[in-house]
Amino acid sequence: MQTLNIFAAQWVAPTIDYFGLAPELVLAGGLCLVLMLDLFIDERKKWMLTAISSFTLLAAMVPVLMLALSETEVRTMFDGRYVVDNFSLVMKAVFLLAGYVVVLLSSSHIEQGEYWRGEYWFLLLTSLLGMLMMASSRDLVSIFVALEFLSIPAYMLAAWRKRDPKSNEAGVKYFLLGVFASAVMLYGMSLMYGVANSTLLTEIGAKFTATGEFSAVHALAVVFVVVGFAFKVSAVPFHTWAPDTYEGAPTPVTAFLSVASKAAGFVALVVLLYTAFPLAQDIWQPFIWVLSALTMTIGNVLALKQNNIVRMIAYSSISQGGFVLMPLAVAGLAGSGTTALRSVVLYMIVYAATNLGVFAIILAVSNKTRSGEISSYGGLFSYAPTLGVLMTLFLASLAGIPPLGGWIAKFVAFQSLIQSQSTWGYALAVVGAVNSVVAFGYYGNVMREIWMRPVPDNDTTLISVPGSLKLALVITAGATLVFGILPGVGLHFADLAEIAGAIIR
Amino acid sequence: MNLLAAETEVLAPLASGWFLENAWLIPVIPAIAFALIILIGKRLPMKGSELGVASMLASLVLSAGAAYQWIQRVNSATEEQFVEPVIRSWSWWRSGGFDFGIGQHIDGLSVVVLFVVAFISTLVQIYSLEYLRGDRRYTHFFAALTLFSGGMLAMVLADNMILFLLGWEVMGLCSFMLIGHWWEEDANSRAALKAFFTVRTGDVGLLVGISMLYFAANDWTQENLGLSGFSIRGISAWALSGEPNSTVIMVAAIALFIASIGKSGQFPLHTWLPDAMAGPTPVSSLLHSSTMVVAGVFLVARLYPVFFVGLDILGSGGNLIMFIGAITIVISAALAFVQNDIKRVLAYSTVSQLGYMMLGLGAGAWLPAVFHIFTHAFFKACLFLGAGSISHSASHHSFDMKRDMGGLRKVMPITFTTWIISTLALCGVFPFSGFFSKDEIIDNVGNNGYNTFMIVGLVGAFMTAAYMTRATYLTFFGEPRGASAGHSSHESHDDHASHDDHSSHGPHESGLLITAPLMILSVLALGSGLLNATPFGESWERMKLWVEPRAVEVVDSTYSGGPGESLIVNVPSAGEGSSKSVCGTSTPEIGVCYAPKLEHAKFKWSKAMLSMAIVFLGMVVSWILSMLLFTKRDARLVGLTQRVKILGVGHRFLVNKYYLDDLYEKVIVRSVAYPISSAAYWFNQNVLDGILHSISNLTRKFSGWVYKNIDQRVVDGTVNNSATFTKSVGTAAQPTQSGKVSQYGALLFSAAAVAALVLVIINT
Amino acid sequence: MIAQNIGFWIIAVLMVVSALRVVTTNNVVHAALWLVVVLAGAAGQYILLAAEFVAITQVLVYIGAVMVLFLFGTMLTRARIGAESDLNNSYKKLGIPVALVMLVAMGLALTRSFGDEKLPESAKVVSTQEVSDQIFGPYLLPFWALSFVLLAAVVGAIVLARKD
Amino acid sequence: MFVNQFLFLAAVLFCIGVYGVIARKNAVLMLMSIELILNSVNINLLTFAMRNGSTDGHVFALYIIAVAAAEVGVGLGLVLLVYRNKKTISVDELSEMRG
Amino acid sequence: MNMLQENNWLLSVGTFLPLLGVVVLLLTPKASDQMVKLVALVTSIATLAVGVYTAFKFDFDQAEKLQFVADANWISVIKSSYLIGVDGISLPLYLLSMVITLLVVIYSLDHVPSPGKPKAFFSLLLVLQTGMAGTFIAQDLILFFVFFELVLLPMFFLIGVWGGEQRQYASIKFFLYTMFGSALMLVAFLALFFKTGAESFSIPYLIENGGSIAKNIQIWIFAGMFVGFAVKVPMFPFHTWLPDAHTQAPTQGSVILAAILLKLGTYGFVRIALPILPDAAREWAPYIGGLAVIGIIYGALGCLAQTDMKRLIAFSSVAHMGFVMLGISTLTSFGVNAAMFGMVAHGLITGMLFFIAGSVKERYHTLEISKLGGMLTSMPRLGWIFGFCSMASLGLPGLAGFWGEFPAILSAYNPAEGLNETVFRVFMVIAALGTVLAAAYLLWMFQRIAFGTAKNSSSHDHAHSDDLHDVTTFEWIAWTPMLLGILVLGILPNLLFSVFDPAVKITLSAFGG
Repeated sequence: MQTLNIFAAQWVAPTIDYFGLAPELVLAGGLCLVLMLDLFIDERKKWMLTAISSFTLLAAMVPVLMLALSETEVRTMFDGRYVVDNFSLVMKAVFLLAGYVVVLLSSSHIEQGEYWRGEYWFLLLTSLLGMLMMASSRDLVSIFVALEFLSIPAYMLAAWRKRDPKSNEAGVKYFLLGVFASAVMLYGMSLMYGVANSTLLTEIGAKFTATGEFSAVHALAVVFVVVGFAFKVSAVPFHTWAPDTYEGAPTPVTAFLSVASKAAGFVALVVLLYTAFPLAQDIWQPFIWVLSALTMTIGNVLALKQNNIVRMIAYSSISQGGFVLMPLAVAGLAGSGTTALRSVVLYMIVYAATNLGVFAIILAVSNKTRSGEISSYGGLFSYAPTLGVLMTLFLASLAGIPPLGGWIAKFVAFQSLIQSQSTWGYALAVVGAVNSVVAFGYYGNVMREIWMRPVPDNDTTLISVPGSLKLALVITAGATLVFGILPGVGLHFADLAEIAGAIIR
Repeated sequence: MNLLAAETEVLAPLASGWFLENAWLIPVIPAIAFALIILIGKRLPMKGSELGVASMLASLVLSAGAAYQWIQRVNSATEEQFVEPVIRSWSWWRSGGFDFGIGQHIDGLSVVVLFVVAFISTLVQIYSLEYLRGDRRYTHFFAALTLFSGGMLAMVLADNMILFLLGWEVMGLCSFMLIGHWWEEDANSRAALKAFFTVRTGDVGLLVGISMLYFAANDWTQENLGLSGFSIRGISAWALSGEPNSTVIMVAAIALFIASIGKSGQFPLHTWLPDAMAGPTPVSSLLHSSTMVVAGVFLVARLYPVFFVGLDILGSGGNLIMFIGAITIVISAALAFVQNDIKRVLAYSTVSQLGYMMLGLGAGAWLPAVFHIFTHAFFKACLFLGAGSISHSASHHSFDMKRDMGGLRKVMPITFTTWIISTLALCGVFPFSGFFSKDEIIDNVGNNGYNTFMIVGLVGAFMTAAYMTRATYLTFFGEPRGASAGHSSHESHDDHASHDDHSSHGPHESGLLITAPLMILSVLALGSGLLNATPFGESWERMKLWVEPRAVEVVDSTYSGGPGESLIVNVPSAGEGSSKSVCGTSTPEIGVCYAPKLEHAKFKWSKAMLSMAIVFLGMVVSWILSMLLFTKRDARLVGLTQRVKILGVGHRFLVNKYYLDDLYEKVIVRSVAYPISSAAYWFNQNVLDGILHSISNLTRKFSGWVYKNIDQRVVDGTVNNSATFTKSVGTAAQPTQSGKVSQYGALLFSAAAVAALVLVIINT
Repeated sequence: MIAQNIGFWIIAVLMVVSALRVVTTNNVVHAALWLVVVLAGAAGQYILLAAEFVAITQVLVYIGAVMVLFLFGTMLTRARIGAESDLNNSYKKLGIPVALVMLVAMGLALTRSFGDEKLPESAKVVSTQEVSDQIFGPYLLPFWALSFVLLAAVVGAIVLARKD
Repeated sequence: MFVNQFLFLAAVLFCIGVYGVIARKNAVLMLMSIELILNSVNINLLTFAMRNGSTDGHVFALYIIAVAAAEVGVGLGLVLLVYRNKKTISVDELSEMRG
Repeated sequence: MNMLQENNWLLSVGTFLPLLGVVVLLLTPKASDQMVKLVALVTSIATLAVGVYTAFKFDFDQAEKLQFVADANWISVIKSSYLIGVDGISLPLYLLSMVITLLVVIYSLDHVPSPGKPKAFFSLLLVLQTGMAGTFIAQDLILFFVFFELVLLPMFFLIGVWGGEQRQYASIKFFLYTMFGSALMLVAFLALFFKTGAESFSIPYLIENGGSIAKNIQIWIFAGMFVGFAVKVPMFPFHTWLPDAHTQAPTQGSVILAAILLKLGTYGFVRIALPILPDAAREWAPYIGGLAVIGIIYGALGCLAQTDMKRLIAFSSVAHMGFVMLGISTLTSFGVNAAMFGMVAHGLITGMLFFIAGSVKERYHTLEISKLGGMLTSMPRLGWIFGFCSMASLGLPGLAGFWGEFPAILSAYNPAEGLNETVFRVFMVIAALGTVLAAAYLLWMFQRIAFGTAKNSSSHDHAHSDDLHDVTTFEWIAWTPMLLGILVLGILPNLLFSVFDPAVKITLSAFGG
């Protein structure tokens, strides 16, 4: 098909399974609607855009569910360049729900600044559409385009508070480093295309298998491609943008970046590792091992030093990324593939719920304190016990303390590491174990502020939490608890997530 | 329970009886009484003391009954027949195949000590009714006293080492409470702490010893006797079976002996005893006569086979027990010389007498040693109670002989008489009880071939006579001084202020509640020796008949059944060859041996006369010296006219006389007697006690050091440093997060480049 | 082939020199012009590689549109038309080793993998039709996606760049 | 023609671009350096397309060009934004957040 | 291992009832303190009632079998199930946790520590109770781990919010330490899971199959568990969180910490580490024993150096848990029985001592030993209770402490087959010396605090003469059961031993009894 067909003059229209594309189509329709309506509706009615955005996201969930329930397990389009399998459906659901929560988080926030609301929703939905595309892309070109699709709106959203130099800085840094990373990744992809003579992941996988031995170019290609996504998941040392961007960007955008964007990076990474070069494990396993260990450690030790809550959460999410990467470091070993995938997916699900919850609290609290300092959380428990307890729950979940969601995610990650029964796996597990302790250092520090420190300036005016934030809190807290107490729920979805055509198991 | 009963009946049925079978009630009654006193004592008309006295009386009755029935039992046996102890045991708890029993082991030894303990305790409690009347912790006192006796009784009839340990420790606890009874004063609480702690140090030996014996003996005892390795009976039989590894049993015996040393205040752990005099006098009396300190001796007597084999008793050249005993006799007797506190004199005397018991046990004179426990209890209790009586009624709670006593023989006739009787008994004057026991010990030590130790014993006897004479003289003769003379200017020793009314009355005889026990005890001090009056022939040696275990038990080889399954044990070297079996020459081929066969010295009047002479010499010398020293010195204090009256000579002469006195005191006494005693005392206070204190100080300092440097700096420091380290890693990593995009880019590209280079090189 | 080779080497040298000037010149406008040379050179190379449609697109999009954007950017940010001294930062020294390491890594990999492999002698020029068949066949979805990307970029860039 | 002569040209361009983005602090110049990198990628892709005899490389290269245009647009938008707030386009000045 | 499944709802009810109480508590209005206290009290009483009923239904003749076993689907994907049950080892500890919680709640009715917030305080206590009880009934490693960790947060807050001056440092330290241990423990659990064929996390299953793991791997897995449990015990040198946590914790926290939380570690050794990894246990035993006796001596030395009453008691825990670990390290059922008994005894005694320390603090406003004194004159009852507990703590026969201590020492003389006897005998002697030191520090403390005359003059700044009241009613109610327990278990140790013994025997069957 892909070989040069000199006499194939006849163009045949590709068959498109529109049902399979339905979530993307709904979302695309929604975002066009938002963009259009923004032009025509009155300033006072702009709240409708919020409603439409959230409705669009929920509406897009419907086809996702239908596809999940439909009998066709795997839908393949464009010669396998676009695949709707269970993995992509689970991830799409995660993106959509995370997007929905982000909309909830944003809705009250963007009322306050001079936000370009219509464009904000438009870009948010566009980025989400890119993520949906990423979940199904099984081709270098699609992946590249999807990556830019989800990134370019995000670059701009990061800079969305136009008057705030910090926000500008966040956007520029994110943009420049994002471009650097995608340039490196592209170089890698070009080499990959060169050696495999195809952009289709499954064929690349087959070629990488066929040659058996790997030449230096294979190594270079794999490393460069992984670097591109390591940037996206903010793995050390490609993480440098993350703290600055997270701190500077508007808080809901930060929530979006730290959850959805990161998840998208992992989706692509996993897909590439599992279908494109699974057998190049000797190349990427050590690389990811080092990345994972560095990410956890550096993320943690730097988080310990932070005074700003968002920046701390940024480092925290870097280190969490290290935990997600952990099982991938042994994913290529026999028998570890499935559990590693399960672990990554579960971790993303749980992490999304928990981290969004944290941001919901941050938004609620900053409504009152107007400060990002951790010390502004002093005595939160005494005047806003519910927020205090919920924040404690979220932080404890991030720290991996049972019976909250985070623990099962960490547990499964450790499980797949140890399942490999390899020295590297054990070693990384120990590194992870130590890091999970260090992590409590900063999570505990916030808890300490909330519970044990006095209220700064004795300002105990109550915090009014907007309804949308309340809803977001209910969703995230409920998910965090359910995933922890009944881990089977999360694991069920994670287990469903099987990548069609994945070579490693 | 009575494993061998079935088989022994074949020989002759031994008499038993209710009191023997239910002897376990004896400690249980005081224990219950203790609980009752604690719970409801304060609400009773006599503040709970009646419960204590009643329980002790009940125990006494039971003990007496048991003793009576034991005698019957012994009489029902044939001459050579082993008198089966009355053992009853119940399973207390089980764990991991270990069966911890609880039960009674009644044999001659227990019966004697039970009776003594119950008897003395009863008298002491009666005495305390008066002595502590009005004390603010009257009820607590009786509770503790009762539990104390209960503990001792439990220990005495314990059938296994765990129960034994329990009684032992309960006593330790009660001694802490009793010695520290007036804990408001720092010295008292310190003394209590010291007593408990010193004894507890020795207890390590007990723990270790019990553990070792258990594991060494358990297999053997389970297999052959169906008893646990804690069982005293089992351990005894095992020790004599020839089975034990000689090192194990030696180490175990030494370990146990360390416990004895601590408990019985033997050298070098005796320093707690004099300090323990801080407690109320009845406590001292009980502590030093029949309980607590006797426990150590009792331990040795109880597990005699273990010590016999482990320390090679009867071996040539002496053994650890004898050495310790002998050293203790001399050292503590010497210390008794330089004490001014009457109770301290008695305390050192007790230590010294315990040394005799140890010496006897170590030298194979088991029966005389046990007998000495018996007699010593009476006269020493009497002496202590006498001292208490003096302080209570005459010296305004002072025990200082030099300052507050003197010439009391007239005002306190009963106390004086009983004191004299007991003193004579203590000194071992014929026909007082001490003679029959102490002399027996010395005699047997010599008889068993330890002539050096016999001489030590005699020296001890001389010293005993001497210091007791000194004490007697100071207390009852001469002129009244200080409080006894009616002066009450000095500070009261025991500040239980409710007694202050006595001071107005001056010295007087104590009330009946105090004197009655004294009298009873003095009668026994006089007469109890007759129970084993060797000089009068075999038929007088009742104690030997009743108490001394017969060496061997004959086992019918046809016996089978019972949990022990096989009781057929080959006793090694039984009567074969020239080597002397521990079970004696008449050991049959098959059997279990529970006690070593011991020889008894033939009584010889010549030897007795020799020791008597020594005792008298000691008394006389001491008397003269005391007269010269204390009366004269004292006269100087009273005033000129009085001196003239007494001596009827001129002033200059008197002055010269004083020179002589000084000469006497300074040159003769101080250069001869004092240096030795003082040196001993100095050694005692500075070296032994000093070691003890410095050990405790050192431990404290060391622990402080460990805490500061090891725990806080190293161990905790590691923890805190790891936190600091983590943070400093963060600090080190922070520059990478400079905020400069170019630097971020450089990092990104360089990381990619390095990773690529490494992996490219590796993968080609 | 020789002619092509000569062409390649001339263009290649030109491109490398121009690229070096892009990253070293002290004048922003000069840099943009040097970049034009590089981009044009690249277009030439594409032709050598039988990719005429890409080459044309390169000229149209890059030299035509992107360069204009750059120049506008330069103007709008009121950069001096002339030499500036502070275009480089303190990490300049870091750049050389990083670039060299990267070059070594790439060079090693390329040498080892492709060695002296030659391009096919008789490569047919890829026609625009073939490219468009591919774009509207299997690569249709990314094409749609690109339209959203461009739309988003336009909308976002306008919002960000406009004064308000 | 050797495959490597094109690939090496691309590699050199790539590295020059890398040097450029590290050494430059003017945002516009950084963007230009990025274009160098992207062009090197395109050379690579087309080289391989010729070597492998496929057209996928061409498509890929076209998409890259399109995306690059979008990126430059966004990038210049951001540069203008920064310039408006800070009156400079030196990215070194953008280091308010660090550590 | 066969299991009895009747009444399998009992344990779940007993464990999760407190959580129901928490829910009710959360719904009660914040202002009504009385209501909050009532709910907490009722919940803990009801929990204990369920516990007592469980004990009543427990078949003591088959104490070696798991009873009331419930096995429900939980995380089937990772083959972990909700498998719970009790046997002779866990039942007493399970009940102990309920009793202690109830007593603590009773005590707290009158003593909610500063800064108040009874609602949060009681909620945390009840959550803690669920975690503790759950740990003892869990028969699945993952479930065990979840419960094991569940106690962390409540305790963290109890210390951190209601604690003393250094509470924040102490609470973080406590948390980090424990987490460090449990993280490694989790790794060990997972390794165990895979090395036994990745079939199940159920403890009975692992006991059957764990022995077949190669020895050198066992040793590593054991190492992970060792760190996890040893931190909790705490064993030297992982003990330094303990003095800080205890000193800073509120009375209730200290009591629960001493009485139950420390037992989670030792329980883990007995329940999990030893039976599943017998070969590794044999290799590790001498080191555990060595650390245990170091702990005994070291704890005692630490005590002697203290000037703070509570800190002293805390260090004494290190020493006492040393005895427990010594018993465990012998790998004999006798030693482990002793250890189990020691756990319960230490729980009661040290718990009581912490109660007393709390009351002392409340009355004197200081715990500096040098500033205390004459407690027996000012508060005779409290003083005597203190004396009683000190005596029990130093291992006086006839009181509960002795039966944990002495058999542990005894067992060290004859460790299980394959262990070096000489080494353990040396341990025995050292441990025996430890009893002397125990006597030294406890009596020294008692002497300085209880004896002598009251030193009122030393702390004029607090007009606390009114505070020096004797034991209050709430204190009596809370303390009497513990005091009785100390006494009764001292006199009738078989009450516990008969329950432990069969289960321990089964557990240690891999070591030949």
